[in-house]
Order: sequence, then C-alpha cells, then structure tokens
Amino acid sequence: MTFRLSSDAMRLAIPALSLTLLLAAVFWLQPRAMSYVGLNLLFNLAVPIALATIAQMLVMAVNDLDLSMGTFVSFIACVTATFLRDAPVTGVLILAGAIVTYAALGIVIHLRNLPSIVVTLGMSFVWGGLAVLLLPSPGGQAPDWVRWLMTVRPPLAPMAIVASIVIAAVAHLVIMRSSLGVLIRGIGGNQRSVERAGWSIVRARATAYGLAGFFAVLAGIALVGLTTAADANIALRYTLLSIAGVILGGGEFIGGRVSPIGAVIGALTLTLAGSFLSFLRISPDWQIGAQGAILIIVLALRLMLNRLEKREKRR
Amino acid sequence: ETSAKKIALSNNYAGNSWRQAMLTSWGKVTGEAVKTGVVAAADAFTTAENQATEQAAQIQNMILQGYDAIVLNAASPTALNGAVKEACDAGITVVSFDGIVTEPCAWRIAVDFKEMGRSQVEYLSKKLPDGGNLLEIRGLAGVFVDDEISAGIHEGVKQFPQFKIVGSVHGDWAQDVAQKAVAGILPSLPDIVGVVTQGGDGYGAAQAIAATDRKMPIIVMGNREDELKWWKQQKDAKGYETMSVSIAPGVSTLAFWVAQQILDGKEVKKDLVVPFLRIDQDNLETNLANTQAGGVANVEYTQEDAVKVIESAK
Amino acid sequence: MILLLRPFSKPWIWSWLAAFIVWFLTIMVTLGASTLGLSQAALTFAAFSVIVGIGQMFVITLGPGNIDLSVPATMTLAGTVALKLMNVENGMILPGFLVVILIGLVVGLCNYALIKALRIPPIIATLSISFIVQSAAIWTNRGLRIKPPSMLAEFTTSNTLGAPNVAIVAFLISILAWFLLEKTIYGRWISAIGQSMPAARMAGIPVDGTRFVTYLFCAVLASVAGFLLACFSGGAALNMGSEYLLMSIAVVVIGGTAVAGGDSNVPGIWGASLFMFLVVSMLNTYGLGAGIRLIMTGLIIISVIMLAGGRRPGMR
Amino acid sequence: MNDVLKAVIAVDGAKISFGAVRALDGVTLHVMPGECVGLVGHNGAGKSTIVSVINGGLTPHEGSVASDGERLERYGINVARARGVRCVFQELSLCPNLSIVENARIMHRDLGGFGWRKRAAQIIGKSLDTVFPGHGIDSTRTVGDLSIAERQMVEIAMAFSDAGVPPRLVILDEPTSSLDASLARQMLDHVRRFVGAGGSVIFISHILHEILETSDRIVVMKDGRVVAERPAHDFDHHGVVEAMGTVAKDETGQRSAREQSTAPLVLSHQAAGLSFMARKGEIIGLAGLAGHGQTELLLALHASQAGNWLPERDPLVTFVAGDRRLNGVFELWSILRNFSIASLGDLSRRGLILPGKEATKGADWKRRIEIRTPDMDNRILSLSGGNQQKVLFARALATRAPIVLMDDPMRGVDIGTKQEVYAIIREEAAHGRTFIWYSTEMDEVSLCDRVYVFREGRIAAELAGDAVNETNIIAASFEGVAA
Ligand SMILES: Nc1ncnc2c1ncn2[C@@H]1O[C@H](COP(=O)(O)OP(=O)(O)OP(=O)(O)O)[C@@H](O)[C@H]1O
Ligand SMILES: Nc1ncnc2c1ncn2[C@@H]1O[C@H](COP(=O)(O)OP(=O)(O)OP(=O)(O)O)[C@@H](O)[C@H]1O
Ligand SMILES: [Mg+2]
Ligand SMILES: [Mg+2]
Repeated sequence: MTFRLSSDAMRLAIPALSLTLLLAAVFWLQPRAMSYVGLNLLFNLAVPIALATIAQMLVMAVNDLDLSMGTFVSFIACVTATFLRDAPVTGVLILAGAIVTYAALGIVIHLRNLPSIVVTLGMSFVWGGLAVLLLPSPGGQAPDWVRWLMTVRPPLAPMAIVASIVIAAVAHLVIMRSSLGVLIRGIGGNQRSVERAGWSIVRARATAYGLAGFFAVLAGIALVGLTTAADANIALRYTLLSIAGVILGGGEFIGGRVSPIGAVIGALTLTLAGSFLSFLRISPDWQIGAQGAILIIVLALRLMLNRLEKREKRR
Repeated sequence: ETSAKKIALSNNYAGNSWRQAMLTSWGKVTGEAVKTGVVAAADAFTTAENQATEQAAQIQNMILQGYDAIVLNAASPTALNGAVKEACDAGITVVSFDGIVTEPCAWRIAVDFKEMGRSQVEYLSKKLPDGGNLLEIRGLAGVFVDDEISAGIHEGVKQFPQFKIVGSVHGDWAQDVAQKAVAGILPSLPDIVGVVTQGGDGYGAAQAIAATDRKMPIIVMGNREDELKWWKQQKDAKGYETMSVSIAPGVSTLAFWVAQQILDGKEVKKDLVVPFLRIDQDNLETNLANTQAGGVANVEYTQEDAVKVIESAK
Repeated sequence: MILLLRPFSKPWIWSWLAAFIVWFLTIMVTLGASTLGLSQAALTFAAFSVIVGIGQMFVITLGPGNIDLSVPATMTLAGTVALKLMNVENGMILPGFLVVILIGLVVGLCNYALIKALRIPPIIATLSISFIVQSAAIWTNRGLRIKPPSMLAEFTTSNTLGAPNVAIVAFLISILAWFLLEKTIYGRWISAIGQSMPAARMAGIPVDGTRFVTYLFCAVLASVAGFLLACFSGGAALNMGSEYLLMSIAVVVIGGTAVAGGDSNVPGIWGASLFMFLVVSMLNTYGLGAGIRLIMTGLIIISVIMLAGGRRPGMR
Repeated sequence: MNDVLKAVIAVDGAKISFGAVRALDGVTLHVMPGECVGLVGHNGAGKSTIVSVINGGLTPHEGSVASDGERLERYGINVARARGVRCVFQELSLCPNLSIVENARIMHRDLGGFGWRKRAAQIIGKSLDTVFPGHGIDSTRTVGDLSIAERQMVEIAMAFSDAGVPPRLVILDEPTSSLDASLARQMLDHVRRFVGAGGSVIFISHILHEILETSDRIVVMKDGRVVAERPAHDFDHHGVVEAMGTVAKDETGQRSAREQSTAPLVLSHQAAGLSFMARKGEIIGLAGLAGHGQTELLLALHASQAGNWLPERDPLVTFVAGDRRLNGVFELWSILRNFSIASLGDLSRRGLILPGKEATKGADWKRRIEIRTPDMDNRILSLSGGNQQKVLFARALATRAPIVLMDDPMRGVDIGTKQEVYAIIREEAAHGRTFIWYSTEMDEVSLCDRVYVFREGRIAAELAGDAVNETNIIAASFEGVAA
C-alpha cells in the first residue's frame, strides 16, 4: 500500500466505524428508527452533549481537564430558561460574563501553575450554587427562538444530524485547521517549545478556555431548546459524558492529541449506546450494569479495529 | 379493552429503597395484569443516573418502540417537557406520578407535598403547644420535591409561630448523608424540640442525635422500616411519640391503572391527587408488621382503586 | 524565622491550615461550647473520606489519567452484601469481613483487567465497572436496609479515650499507607510509574504488577470504608457511596498530592477530609442557603489551592 | 571594540545562577557575521545556559546583550527572533502531536493568514531539501511518527528556514547527537555553506572532530567561564581536550581484539535477518544508519527478559536509555532516587528500603563516575544534560544484571567522562558482564568485540574481531542501497 493514513485520519476511522456498527445494531433491533423522525429522536439529545464534548476537548487539548462541565452547562441552562427569555440583554451579558470567567480560569491556572482538576472541581460547586440560586426549583422556559432552532425540520436530514455535522465542521476548522487551533494543540504537545517560539502561553490558554466556555454555553442553550425548561441539576452527567466522548472519539488526556470530528462521533456513540440498551429490554436490576457493559463493548470494538488498523499499517 | 396495549414505566432513579419498593410493586401488579391479559406488556425502564437528559432520551426511545402509554416518574417537572410533548404528538398517553411533569398534555398523579410539610409542623404544635426550636432536614437542592416540602414546612412555621427553625441541612434523602449533616451542625445548635424531615432521613438524624448527650427531640419519620423499628423501640422503652409520613411507593401501580383506564377510553381529569401515607402512634405496630424488613411502608393499588380515584376527581 | 516558615513548603500544611480556620470559625459561633462535639463529629466523618481518599491517592499517584471512579459503587456493594450475609448476627462478623475484602479484590481485579485488556483510560474503565457493580448491589437485595450486628454497630459508633473508633481505624490505615509510600520498594515503584511509565519499565520495575496491586488496594479500601459506613449508619443504602466519588478525589488533590502523579502525601488527606466536613458544618451553622453554601465551598477550595499551589512546575 | 559594533550578538559579562549553582560566571561571547563559533566544554560547563541567554529565554542577572552595536535593554525571545536568532535545542523541541507543517507554523510566528499551510509546507520543504538533500520526509507527517533522527533533521531544517525574517545566527546545541555519520556530514556541509553566505553559527558538540573541522573559532568553557578562545586552526584534538581540563588519554583504537566465541551463551533472539546472540563478557555493537531497527531490538530484548507482573529477584537485563526525557529520568525525584531505582532490591530488606545503604552506594557512584552536583539529594533536573545521562549510566551499572542494554547512551556525554565510562565498560566486561550497545558514533562501535549491522529493520551483517572497522560497517550499512 502506498497510501498512508495519517495519524489524524486513524484517530477518526476507529470511532466512525464503531458508530456505524452500533447504528446498524440499533436499526436491526428497531427498524422504525430508520426514518427522518426516528433518527431525530435517536440523536437530538446528542447535540448538546456534542457541544459539551467539544468544550471539554478544548480544555483537554491544553493538557487540562474540566470537572465543572456538567454544572456549568446546568447553570447556562438555568440562565437561558430565565434571563435570556425574560431579559435578553441581561441574559446575553451573563453568558458573556460566564465565557470571560472561563478565560480567566485559564489565566489563573496558568499563572499560578495550578492543577486544573482542582480549580474546576471548586468551580463546579460555584456553578452549581449559582444555578440553585437562580432556579431553586425547576422551571423557567426556553426562549422561543431557541425552541424553534432545536425543533426546526430541515429538508433531507433531521435537525440532529445537520447540527452534528455543522458542529463537527466548525470545530474542525477552528481546532484542526486554523493557526489558533495549531497553537492550542501545540501547547498540549510541547508547551516549552511553543513558549520558546515567542508565543504568549497565557493568552493562548485563556483563548482555549474562553472557546471552551463558548461551546459549553451553546450546549446549555441547545439543551434548554430541547427540554423547554431547566433545572439546577439538569446536566450534571455532562462532565463524565464529555470526557468519555473525547476519549471514545480518539482523543487523549495529555499531549494535545484531539479530534473534533471524533469527539462529535463519540458523543453520538454514547447517546446511541443508551438507546441500544433500552431496545434490548433488560431486567431493571441490570439496566444500569448494562450501560457499563455497552461502554466496555464499544471500547473493545475500538481496540479490535485499532489492532486491525495497526496490522494494516505494518504491511 | 386494552389487551393489545403496551405500557412502559420510565423511572429516573433506582438508588434507594423507596424506588426499589416502587419497582417491586410495579413488577408484581403489572406482572399479574399482563398474565391475565389486561395489557400486552408493561416494561420498566430505569436510567443509570438521576438525570433529566438521560430520561428524556429514554422517553424518546419509548416513542420509537411504539408503546401506547408511558408511566413516568420524572427527574424534573419541566426538563422533560420537550420529550413528553413529542410523545403526546406521537399519540402516546403519558401519566406522571410522584415526580410529575408540567407539560399540559400529560396526566399528573400528584401528592400534595406542601401539605405533607405543613402537616408535620401542625402535628408538632399539638404535641408541643409551647413550641420551640426546630431542625429542618431537606432533600436534594434544586429538586422540585425538596422545594415543595420545605415551602410547606415554612408555611407551617408561619402558621404556628411558637416554632422557630434554627438550623437547616441538606440530607439528600439518604440516611448517611443526613446523619453526617446533622452531626456537623448539632454541636452549634441550641436545644431543639423537633426535627422536621422529608423522608429517608429520620433514622440518620436519630443516630446523629443519639451520639450526643442531647435529649431526643420529636423526629418526624418517613415510613422507612428502620425508622419505624427505631420508633417502636423508643416507644416501648420510654413512650416516645412521633408520626411518620411519606408517599407510598405503590403509587406507581395506581399510575399504571390510570394509564390503563385512559387507554380504555375513559374520561380522566388531567390532575389527580393521591393522599400521602401517614403512620401514627396507634397504627405503628400494624404498619410495621406489614412492612418488609429494610423496606418502606407501602400500599399497592388495584384497578378498582384507580376507578375510585378517577371518579372522585370528577 | 526560617524554621518557622519551613512547614509552609510542605504541601499538606495548607489543607490543615484551612481545616483549622474553618473549625475555629465554627466553634466561635457558640463561643467554644461546641468544641468537643464538633471535633468528634469531624474526626468520625473525616475517617470515611480518609479511607477512600488514601486508596484514591495511591491510584492517582500512578500518573495522569489514573483515577478510580468505581469507589462509590464498591462501597455500596460491600456494605449491602456484608450486612446481608451477617444478617445481624455477631457470629458472622468474620465471614462478613472476609467477603468485604473479597469484593474489593474482585472489583480491583475487574478494573485492572479492563484497563489492561482493552487499553482504555482508567477513568472510563472504572466508570464502566462501577455501573456493573452498582447493578450487582441492586440485584443482591434491592436496597433493603439490613441492620449491622450489634457488636459492629457498637464499635463503629463509640469512642476510645475520646477518639471515635472509626477515626482510629482510619489512622491505622493512614500509618500503613504512609509506611508503604515512604519506606518500601513498592512506594518507590508507584511514584516512579507516576512520573514516567516508559522510564519505570526500562528501570526494571514490574509495572503491570505494581499498578494491579494499586488498583486492588484502592478497591479494598473502598470496600472496607463502605462496610464501616454501613455499620456506622445502621444499614447499607444503595446511594450511600455517591457522595464519596467527588469527595475521594477532592481530599486527595486538596491534600497536596500532585494530580499529575508521582508525588503523594498522607497527612494532607486528613487535613483535607476534616476541611471538607467542617466547611459544610460551618456554612450550615451560619445558616446559609444551599446555593450560597455551594458557592462558598467552591471558592474556599479554589482559595486553598491558590495559596498552596504554584509549588512546582509540571503539577498539572 | 570594533568587535562589539559588528557582532551579530555580543554577550558581555553574563552571570546566571540557579540557587547555589553558578551556571554562568561572567561569560563574554561575540559572534561575528560569517563565522562559525564552536563551543565546547564538559557537561554542565554552561553551554546550554549561554545559548538560552542569546536566544532570549534567560535574562542574565548581570551583564548585557548587544546586537549590531546596539545594547538591548529589554532583550527577550521575540527581540531575538526579530533579529534573526534561531536555535536548535539540546533536547528535541517540536510538538510531537502536530504535523511538520504545523510545527513550522508554531516556529514562525508571522506566517499566519489565509493559506498558511501551503506557505509553511513550501518553506520547510525547501529548507529540508537544502540541508538534507534526498531526505525523503513528507512534511504533512505527524512529528510523533518520525524517528528520532528524522525529528532532529526537521528541527535543524526549521532553524535554517526563512519565513520573512531570514536567519542570521543559528545556534546548534548538540544537533548531531541522534544523526548518523552521513546525515551529520550533510548538516556540517550546510553550516559551511550558510557561513560562507554571511550567516553566523554557534555550534555545540561533544564530538570534537566535528567542531574542529567546521568552526572558524573555538570557545572552550569550563565551570561557567570561558577558559580558552582561539581560531580553530590553532587547536588540535588534544589541545581542545586539554583546554577543557580533562586529562586525555588518547585511547581510540585501543581495542584489543578478544576472542569470546567459547564463552557461554547468555542471550539469543531471532530478529529479522540474521539471528542475534550474546555471550558472557562480550561487548556487542549495534551499528548501521540511525533508526534502522537497533532501538527496536534493544526494546524487544528488554521486553522478553524483564517481568512486567512480578518483581524479579535477579533480573537478567538492565537498560540505559538514550532518550532520557522519554524513558530515562524521573523528573520529580532527587538524583539519588533516580540512581537507586533499579537496584532497590539490593538496597533493601524484605521490601524495606535501607536509606543508609542507598546513600552510601549513591555517594560511591557519584565519585566513580563524577556526577557534578554538590548534593545527591538535589533534583535530577538541576543537572546538565550530560550529567543526567551519567546518572542513568550509574543506575544500570549499579545493578547486578549480567547483561546491559545501551541505547546510544553517550548522547551529550563529554569526552572525559566517555573515556571513563569506556574504561568501566571494559572492566565490567572483563568480569563477565555482557554489553549490547547501540551507538551512532563510529569510535564507540569500534570498541566492540562483535558488531551487528542493521539495515531497514533487519540485521544485515555480523562483523567480528578485526573486521570491525569503519569501512566494513559503512559498506554493510549501504549494501544493496547503492546497487
Ligand atoms: N533549570 C536549572 N535549575 C538548576 N540548575 C540548572 C538549571 N539549568 C542548568 N543548571 C545548572 O547549570 C549548569 C550549567 O548547565 P548547562 O545545561 O548550561 O550545561 P551544558 O554545558 O549545556 O552541559 P551538557 O554538555 O551536559 O549539556 C549545570 O551545573 C546545571 O546543573
Ligand atoms: N532488582 C530488582 N528489581 C525489582 N525488584 C526487586 C529487585 N530485587 C528485589 N526485588 C524485590 O524487592 C523485594 C525485596 O527483595 P530482596 O531479595 O532484596 O529481599 P531481601 O532484602 O534480600 O530479604 P531477605 O533479608 O529476606 O533475604 C522483593 O519484593 C523482591 O521481589
Ligand atoms: Mg547542554
Ligand atoms: Mg536484599
């Protein structure tokens, strides 16, 4: 073979294949899913997860980890369902403030050389507290334009698919193709040499965090658009889901090795895995355990494909 | 005639004894109903984590699977509205209970949680006419039920101003969390005469207080077997008096029958109310005897019960 | 002066300082009347976080990405199964305890088997296992709360010479952990692996064996903590471990262990565990609402790490 | 004084200390246009530190930096780059997760704007073609997938590349440490071309003949000071070594051919090509062009002997890493702990470490191999690159393992130390230890009893006794390629 897969392409091929296999299994179990409406139902809740995964990926690209993703998205959801609807100007200001706070976190973490895990763990309490203050009991309502955006029915493909493609494309352009993306990933790969080339690491890290904040804000808004209302605990699981999504998509914890398209695929895979389970009709006792099993199976699949790929490469 | 209809239970959490009792009741009653051919299927689905987003996905999957009705204990009264609306649009009957949803197209079998909170203070006012200091144990912050019960309790305190809440902690409806929270605040509290609770936390509070040399205040219980057993011991030993109140896990079976009745074409009001299950000093023993060791005091409903509830709402 | 300042270079001092300040602020509300009660309560509840925290610390020391998310589920399963097996009989305590250890070993084995066989990041592997373990806990007795044998209930809830028994147990475990880390070859090995796995391999360290033992150790400690907690609170509940997921990680990192691995410290875990309990007590005592309370907790954590942080490059 | 006016960069009286260590103790260094300055000195002499000063990464605590006769008060990385100062660092400093093109983007700050990928590819491609004709490196490849030699080539090409600001002074800090002879030759030729065209180069290397034949002027550093500075033709090999303060015994070629074919077999391995075997007391060389499978064989030998699950009481092999950042040092640890990690079994009782024994053994080896540090409890990263390498050496030699695997371990080790290590190796071999030694330096390969020559991942030839010489090895390395 003269054609050589770049390591980026490899990083992508595996998650894409596992998603395809899983999708085939779901269609086999539930042929009804193979329709415009069916695909939308399968995937629309993956849209906010995909956005949160991209956000997490940006933080992971600079060798950090964000443990506050879930509470942050919950907080944004609360803001969206209250201020953004009732007082759009204030709402937008709060969202902008949240993004600035994220960027500031990046700065503090860099300047004081703090472990991002601890800082974001602390922030997860702060965002959670703010969300509880904002919505002590669930409620609020999605702004109409958000609701419209998330329920619009484009021709050809359902909203969920279109949105996923758009998110993947935009994130790919920003992170993989632009100079800014190269800089951010460069910090993950070898911060020292980026610094020696004369770049300001603080500024770059702040930008990475700010961008992550931006994508997380979009995740919160999209989530409210789907659920129509918010509560303070609405997205707590996004922390783990987003990390799992990045990993499933071929990203790594350190070294700036990430793949935005993979991350979106990872988020879709995770969502689909849940549906696959409910189509299997397992006894309630073991339904939770089956979630673990399916994760394991998907990852085993990844490993198998990885091996195949390696063998291919060696030839 | 509903023998061809399929009903699904969408449950958001399975991590405590109340939910487990609820699932057991569902399994028992619907299993019978499926066997006798009342309905074709009644499958239970549980999400791994107590998360609205996951449950929304679960409901969307149920739509795909072609269920005729979805019985729902919701993680959030509002955050599932999108998914519930989609189910209604697909022609599916949605009946929510315990954790109800606000989406108008769904039915609600509600418990008056506010009254549940208020009645605790009312009870205390009868036992302790002079009033005194109260400790409030709340549930999980940001959850609808917690907010409702707490609002009821505060309403009660307003109504009986001889009481004053001097401390408030979150026990997350778990004995060990409650125990920890109470143990932490207790040293700094003045004397307290009563503990108002939300269920699932009374025994933990009792343990925490027993570990100090304080006099045992009146702790309102939440129908858990260990709470009742502790109460019984205290009652036998020194005539301890209190009451216990909670929603019966078997309400899931009521929701099942209501869904069945709606599928059968019955006219049913969107908002139904079930009474909460209250245990008092005199019926403690009978209730304790009827409660499974380590479980929750329970009532299961039959089709006739459901019909009665529906009739009385008209 | 230099002697006075020297302790401030130790990473664990900050968590102790924070715990002390919060403790002081809390007892000041009652002008000191609550000193004994609060201290005992703090020691008692910190003990559980210390036990799970130590296990988590060993795992985190193994390097970036190593973390055990199956801790809560393991605690639940161990508590549930052991209490069911003992069935309130004092004579069954020993078998009960053996089962607890066995559960820890099996969970640890599964965790490492997955990490190794599937080559997946531990965070994902242990998460998957935790779902399965949680299911197993539900399946064993569907969340019924069975009381602990009277001797165990008595032991876990009483004091010896004013110190809570559970705290004494935690203290003994801490001594063991400290000894392992500081004095033995094993301690050197995990620290080496945490700094660089390839380098550890080339230095002849049995990397897989060491990591495997570490995951076992963490799971066994979680299991023991679950068992003690179930006995202490009068029965196992299905959600009793959930608090300890974030808690076990928080006490490790606030305690000054390097999140990037290779550097751990035991005293910090105690400081951090006391702090995590006391901060909630303090905010409860001052009567702050849940929202404010959460925000304050978060800000305090960040301030502690800001004061303590920036010690050494490459901490991230 | 005219000097300072013309100098591309003139450092005057620079002093820098790291804690108690005086890395630079008043160094004055002027680099003129169109000259190549060779910088030599023992490990830890301060060479890399003066590089950091010129490159703007470190601000001297005392002293000044001037350029083109203008004293620069606020000198920093960006000022240096704007004046055309480029640097190839001692440790590899590309981002392994990025492609070569993307690394070029990082290195050249003002390459941005639409279509930068195309421009970057052109720039780096052109530079690679000039420095290493026939390199065969595709610039869209990810750096992490390249061999260590290829990475070094890219880095060198990157420093000579021109994206707007042309390079005027290129600093090469041990650039050839991972290159084999032919690639090193190409690079040195380019340096001469570059200097001939008016550029300036600071060239640091421990391989003295490279310095002697490439530089116009040689600066010798010792303990943070410049101790000698003369035109290159005034120096010879011996003179440089003497100036460095090392008592040189010219030992190259002193190998006495030993006949080992009767010694017992201790290790054999079926690799691709000829089969590999090692006998007790042998020094076996792995030669050939860099990156042709030598390291892989060492890793395979190690993996097949070292237990991953159970601790071994008497391990058969021990390993000296060449890529010390990746699989050598433990960065958080002290020098002592880094040294003792492989021999803890002998320094302990029932799994308990005996601190006294550990310290004694550490002090012993510190003396034996001259690790330049005031205290073995200092952190390993406080050592210069070469001294870190010595620690790794001591780590392996201090074990009882009968076979020592060495992955080009002399990278960055100064010539005095090398001679000592060679002596130790010979002595240990005489006592029955087996050494399997991958080296990119011909001098070292010639020290071996027997040599396996690698080509394209296979063992292509085996040379023994007097057949071990440069001509035969080069012939075997290129056999078939030329044909
Ligand atoms: N970051 C640092 N912290 C502490 N000491 C340092 C640091 N960097 C260098 N040193 C010390 O400064 C001295 C000079 O080091 P430098 O790296 O310049 O030596 P070198 O001449 O490049 O040696 P080599 O040939 O081994 O690379 C050494 O003693 C080293 O230990
Ligand atoms: N070179 C080595 N590399 C890795 N582990 C080792 C090495 N040598 C010994 N060990 C391990 O270190 C521990 C101590 O082993 P060692 O043989 O040194 O015991 P000892 O101190 O001789 O004990 P005793 O006094 O009982 O003989 C054991 O767990 C052993 O397996
Ligand atoms: Mg150097
Ligand atoms: Mg020994």
